[in-house]
Amino acid sequence: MSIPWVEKYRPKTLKDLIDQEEAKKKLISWLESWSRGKPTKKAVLLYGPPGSGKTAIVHAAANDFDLEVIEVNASDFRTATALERTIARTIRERSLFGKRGRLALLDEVDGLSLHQDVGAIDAIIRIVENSRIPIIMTANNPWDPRFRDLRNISLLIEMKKLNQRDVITVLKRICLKERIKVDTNVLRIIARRSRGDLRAAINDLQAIGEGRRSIRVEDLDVLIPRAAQINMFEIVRTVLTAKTPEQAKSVLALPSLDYQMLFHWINENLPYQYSESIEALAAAYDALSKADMYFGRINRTQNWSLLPYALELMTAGVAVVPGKPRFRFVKYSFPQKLKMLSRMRELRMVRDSILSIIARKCHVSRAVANTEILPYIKIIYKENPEYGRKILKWLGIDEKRFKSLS
Amino acid sequence: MSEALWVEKYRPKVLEEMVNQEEIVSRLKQFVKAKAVPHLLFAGPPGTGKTTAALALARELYGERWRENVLELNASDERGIQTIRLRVKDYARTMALGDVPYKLIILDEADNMTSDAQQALRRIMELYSRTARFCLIANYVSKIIEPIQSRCAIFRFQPLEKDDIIERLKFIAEKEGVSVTEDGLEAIWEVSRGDLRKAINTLQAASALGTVDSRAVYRVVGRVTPEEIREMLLLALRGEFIKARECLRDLLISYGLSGVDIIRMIHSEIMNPRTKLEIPDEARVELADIAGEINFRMVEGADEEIQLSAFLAKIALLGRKYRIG
Amino acid sequence: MSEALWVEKYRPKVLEEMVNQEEIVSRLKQFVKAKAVPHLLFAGPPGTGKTTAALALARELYGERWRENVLELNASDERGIQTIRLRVKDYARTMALGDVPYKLIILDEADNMTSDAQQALRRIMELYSRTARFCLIANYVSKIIEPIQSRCAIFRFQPLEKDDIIERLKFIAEKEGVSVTEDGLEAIWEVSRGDLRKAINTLQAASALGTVDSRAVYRVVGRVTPEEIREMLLLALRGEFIKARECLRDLLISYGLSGVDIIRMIHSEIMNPRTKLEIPDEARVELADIAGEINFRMVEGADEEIQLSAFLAKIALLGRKYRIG
Amino acid sequence: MSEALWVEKYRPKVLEEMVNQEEIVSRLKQFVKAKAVPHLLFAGPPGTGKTTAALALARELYGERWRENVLELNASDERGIQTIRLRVKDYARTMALGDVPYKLIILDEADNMTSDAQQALRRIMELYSRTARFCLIANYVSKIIEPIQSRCAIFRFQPLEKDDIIERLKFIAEKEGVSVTEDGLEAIWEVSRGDLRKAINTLQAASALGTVDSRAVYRVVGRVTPEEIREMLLLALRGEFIKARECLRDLLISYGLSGVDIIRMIHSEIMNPRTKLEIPDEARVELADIAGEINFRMVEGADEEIQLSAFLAKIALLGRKYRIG
Amino acid sequence: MSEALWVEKYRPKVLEEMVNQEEIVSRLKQFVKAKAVPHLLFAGPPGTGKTTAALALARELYGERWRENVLELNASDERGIQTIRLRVKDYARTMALGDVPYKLIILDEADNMTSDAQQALRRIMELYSRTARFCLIANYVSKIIEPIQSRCAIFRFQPLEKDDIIERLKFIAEKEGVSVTEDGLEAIWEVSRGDLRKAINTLQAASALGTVDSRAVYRVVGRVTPEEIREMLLLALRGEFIKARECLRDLLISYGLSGVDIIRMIHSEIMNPRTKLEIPDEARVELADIAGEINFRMVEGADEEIQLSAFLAKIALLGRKYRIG
Repeated sequence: MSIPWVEKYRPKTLKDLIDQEEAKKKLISWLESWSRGKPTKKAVLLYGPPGSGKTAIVHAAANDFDLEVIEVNASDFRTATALERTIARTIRERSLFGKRGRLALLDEVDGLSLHQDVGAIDAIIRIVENSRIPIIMTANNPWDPRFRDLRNISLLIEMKKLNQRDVITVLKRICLKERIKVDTNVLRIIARRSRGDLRAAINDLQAIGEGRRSIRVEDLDVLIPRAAQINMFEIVRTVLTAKTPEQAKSVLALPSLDYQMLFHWINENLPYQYSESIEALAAAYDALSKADMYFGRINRTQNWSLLPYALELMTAGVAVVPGKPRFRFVKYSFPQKLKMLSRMRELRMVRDSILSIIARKCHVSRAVANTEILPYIKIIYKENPEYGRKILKWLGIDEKRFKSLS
Repeated sequence: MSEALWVEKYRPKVLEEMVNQEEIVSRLKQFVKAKAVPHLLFAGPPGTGKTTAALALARELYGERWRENVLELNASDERGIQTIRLRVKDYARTMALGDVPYKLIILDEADNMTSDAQQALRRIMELYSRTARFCLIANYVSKIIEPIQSRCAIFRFQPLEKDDIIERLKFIAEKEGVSVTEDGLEAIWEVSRGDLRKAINTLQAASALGTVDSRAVYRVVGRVTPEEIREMLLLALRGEFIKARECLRDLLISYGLSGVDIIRMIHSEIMNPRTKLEIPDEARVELADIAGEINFRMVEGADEEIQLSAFLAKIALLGRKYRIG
Repeated sequence: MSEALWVEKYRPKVLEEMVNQEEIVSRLKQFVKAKAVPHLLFAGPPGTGKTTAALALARELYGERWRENVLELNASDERGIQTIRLRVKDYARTMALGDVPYKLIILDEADNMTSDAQQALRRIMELYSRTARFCLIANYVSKIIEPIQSRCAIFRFQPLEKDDIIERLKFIAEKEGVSVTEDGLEAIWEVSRGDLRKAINTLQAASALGTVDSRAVYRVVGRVTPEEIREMLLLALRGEFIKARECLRDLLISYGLSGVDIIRMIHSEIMNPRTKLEIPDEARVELADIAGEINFRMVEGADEEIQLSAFLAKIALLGRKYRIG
Repeated sequence: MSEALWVEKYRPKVLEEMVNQEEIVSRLKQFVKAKAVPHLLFAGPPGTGKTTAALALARELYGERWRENVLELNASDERGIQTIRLRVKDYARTMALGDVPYKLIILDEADNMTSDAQQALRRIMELYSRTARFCLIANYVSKIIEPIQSRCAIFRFQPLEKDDIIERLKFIAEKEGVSVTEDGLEAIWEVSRGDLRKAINTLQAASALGTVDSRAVYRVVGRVTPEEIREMLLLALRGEFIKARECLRDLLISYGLSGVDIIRMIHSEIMNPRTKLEIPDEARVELADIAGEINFRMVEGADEEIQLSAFLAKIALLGRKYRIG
Repeated sequence: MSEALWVEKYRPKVLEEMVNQEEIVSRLKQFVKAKAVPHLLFAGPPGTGKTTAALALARELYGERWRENVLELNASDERGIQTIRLRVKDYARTMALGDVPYKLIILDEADNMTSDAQQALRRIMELYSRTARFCLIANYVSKIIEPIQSRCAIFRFQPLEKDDIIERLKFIAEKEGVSVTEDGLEAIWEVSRGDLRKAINTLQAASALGTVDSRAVYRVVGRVTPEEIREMLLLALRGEFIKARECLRDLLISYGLSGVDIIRMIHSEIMNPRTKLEIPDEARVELADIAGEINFRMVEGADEEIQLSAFLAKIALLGRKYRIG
């Protein structure tokens, strides 16, 4: 009676789990490879945004395969010794409950604490190497450099953000069971605000639906949309086309505005809106550049009293410039930089690994390797690929990785 | 006048009494009625009743036994990852007493918890959802990690309206036998904006000086009145530099302000759209940059006197550039 | 002349004797009379009598037994709140001796505590509120967190007036048999402003050189006389850059000043409304701006020689712009 | 042509073989002979043999077992002094193998450490002085704090003479069966000056194109700097800001260049007498001036892309002023 | 020539021998005579004899047993005040040996201590005032907190005069059998100014190269000759920007100088009243201004090459303005 709906309606089997077909398929075939005794990788790293169903899929699959789940999560101490005591012992023991087998769930590895969970990653790698049972790890963001070794020993399975339609489907199902009359409009708003986070959507539904027989759109007003669900396109337009400092600054009052995100958006779109006046563009960029100096100073000194100045410069400072072009409608775009974040990370990883090899071999730092040695190797490879290949071989650099650099 | 802190003395004990958060109150009452409380995140500016609401909810939910079923942790308690993994987890794990099958764990100022500690909280909220509910209180949602946001219903606490605050102040003043003038109430509103706690604290502090009028209010909060700031700014903008400097010196001394304080006040006065300074918008934006620069220098340890003079000097130069005065 | 430090020797023992803080004194005496002292926060610039007032209050409150009932802590002494917690705990545990039912804990330089430590302090204040009263001493109220402010009666100490300081100095000089000239007193006022402690210390130090005249005063505080500063400024303004540089170098070397010191002196000469430096106000404004910039650069660790040259260079450019000399 | 990078293949293995640093070599050999090596500081411009000398010294000191007794660290790659401390601690804990009673720790780019980190380093040096000797490598002695300098024997490496470099290049070319013309050698000298590493790298890259003549050399040099740098400059000068920014992003992302790298390359593009950039000298000068300002802001700021975009916008203004494109 | 460091070898052993600090010497001798030494604060620029005076005082005070009764600490060495506290405690606990009832603790570079540490030091001084006297050594009095200043007898050490320094150098050179030319002595004076330690060190280093002439002096201090600096400046002023930059690169590379070094030299060339740099005074002024700006940027961590180019660019703009060359 008092179980939260997210628990109450948690999928019991993979069949109940909405969408995520690809993840299901991969997970099933990996678990089946265990039953054949020959898994290619002993661990799965299941990743995806919050509320995409990572933990749910594991429990549902365990249910389907009749496996007992041994779980360690961020609320447990996860130092090397603690892990050794808990998980490492059980992966070698037989099941107590007469089930067919066990599955270890290392939940929330992105919650490993740098200070408290000392040596955890190395311990996990040892555990995976010695394990005789399947191990699944979950994380929101697997691209953190400290997970590099974990990635290498794991099969990566991505849980996608759910689309709005799927979220609405689930919400409708719940309303039916809870006997709540609800307008599809309400569900659509909840689904949109959840940005693919099903758990958040269900929580919102319960928050306004609990004890009610019907829900209206106004009932949603008590809830705060989760971070950054504001329409950035509108916000940027407000800033860039503002006529007074107040108009430009008004966006700062929005609840849960992610100002760092806004900074990227303004940087991205400023040149489009101001393209007609170089003078205005230069002045606006000057303001952005000053704002950035404050951000840098805040980072270094941790003195947050400087934040208001940065925020003002990046809004009012950008909006109120001499020679500002007259308003015209310009199509804005999502910040390239954020879009390319994962590609940048991959590239950087490849580059770093190559530079580390050169740095070690040639006794220089990675930075020097990048500007003083790598360019020559590139020229040689381009002009004389055969010779270039030999040098790469001598260095011990994989040619395919090298080529992906540019 | 009683000795106790008025904010505590007049804190509403039941949801009904809360000042002007009807929507939220009605939602919370339904939870109480159904005895079904989801994980909650109360978000909004200081002094909008978040903690009050959490405590009132607890009282209505558990009645007499509320103390036994509620764990309150606030910023001054240790709330690192250790505490979450040991104390909070242990508490959440054990059975509740009475007819509500779960306990309530209130984490005040949750946005000040380290992200490590927040991480440790995630799975506890799910695994022990039968025996415990969490109520997190935060000023900024964005400082709560996403996975926790996703596990909560997030309630928005709005800053209180002027009328509501003034009405409450009048109520308290009467109870305490304090005389308050109209401009005193105005001034309290001005310095506290939608923050009821600050408003009440200010009232209490100012009442120690006698009748609460605007002078008393600005005095106790150590804040220069907008007029004084404007006067000094105008002197500087008009190039009456030495006079502006003397004026600033007086303000610093008589209000006991530090250099950074005064810079911050001047800055907010400049950017305040209701301020009556007649200067072009571009100049105002430049002033913000100047204030930031000087503030930074002071933070880095530069000499306050010299930097404040430089600040006024820069303002004077601006005045010259835009031909003000 | 006695050997002891005069600031200690002539520190008022009772509230009545305090120099020119009548309002504060009268409020404090009421507390003493009622034997009801709330937590106190004494705020104001250095040398305005805050510590003196705290000690005098203690003496009047406890009489003979004051030493046994007062704990003096210095926030910048005791590293961290842990020590404070322990010492206060130990101290507040035992009962007060005599007829006042609580002890007095004087916490100097409280605004040097981190806000975390202040949060902890606030808990301590609550915990021991039955058996102890706190008297916090700070330069700036604004650096004390709000929850503490609202628990304290706040007293703002103003810098002393010129007449009061000079009168006190004359009194001490007479007692000590020191001869002081009028311009010596002027000079002490000039270098100490409203800071009585500094004024007395300067008097004592200068008296070691014989008669206290302005030369002796500037000598002991290691300060260049205004004339010398003016001369150098004028050279620079007239474009005699290299000469001004040599002049500056001499000042630095013969007075053993640091670059920041000299900037400070130049600044106070520029800002002095009674200065004999005859330059237009516009130029004065720009000078102040420049001084701020150079002061900041030095604080950041830039080379002093180069920066001082740059300072003089900017002054020379200014002189050219305003056609001075 | 061999498969190895020639800089490594022809790196001298013993001190004797080093190119033209006789004085340094003879002093180092004395240390080896006495098996008494003090802490060392090798300073000098890039490509003058500092690292080579350190490695050769290690080989001569420890013979066969040199690898086991030497720890190579690069200050710019290690994450802070803590990591360095840990690695040194781990390493210096065990006894040296062989007949030399201490190990050798080579710390490259030591002048990239902050002075705080250097203070910590100095402590580490003292702590392990029994079991380890440090060989610090730096470009500038003056960026090493004095207490470290005074604990080290300092060796200053001079840039190599033209003849030495050319002789070495000829030797390598012959060994590798590469044909080189006189003007090719001249050109390599011209672009590398006293930097032997750069000279050898250029030789090897040019030889990949066939005969090494001046054309081949300049072709290589032109391509060490990515084409996008020139393109970006021209686009910006023509006012095509958005396209210029595309180029910039490519440089930051695909080339993995840091902001300072990019400014440095822009710089050498502006300064290069042979550049294909057709802009008046005045514009060149102004560009260099702006580059200095932006570089400063980059250091103060947080986001290199923003600062470089601001740079491009300023360049666009400049382009308009000089009517370029 | 002996192997020992000449600064040590020729350090005066008794107060009498000190070079040109008569007034100080006579005051110190009085203390010795009365065996009544107060706490001391020796302040002044480097190389003016502060440490020498402290040691000589110790010798005269304790005679043979001076080593047992003196503790020498270096404030910037010892990690924090804790170490100082411990060492002083250990040391001051035991009784002084001989007929002086207290020990002497010499604390070098006391002005490098944070003000917190100085506060703690002050307590230590009070705590052990019976059994120990402190002699603090500092460059600037103003960086010592007031409470310490007021507990000490302050001695200000002046930089030595040219004649005194040259006389001392001649004396040492003769004793060591070193030949020195007149322009060599001039050059040593030029690079050391009133700093005797630096002067002697330079003499010793230069003597290793043979006869000490100006070339040898500039060589050992790693300083470019004024001619080279002038040449580069003139190229830039004439607008030959690219050539000036080449010239600069040579200086950086062949002398192994850092950017800050170069700026410092340019600065001293600009400021030298006897320079042969023939440019109008107005230009000189602006150069000094620019040098300040660039020096600051470098201190903040900006890239040296880029900043030096920006410097030259600004000089070129200046040259155009004043139509030089």
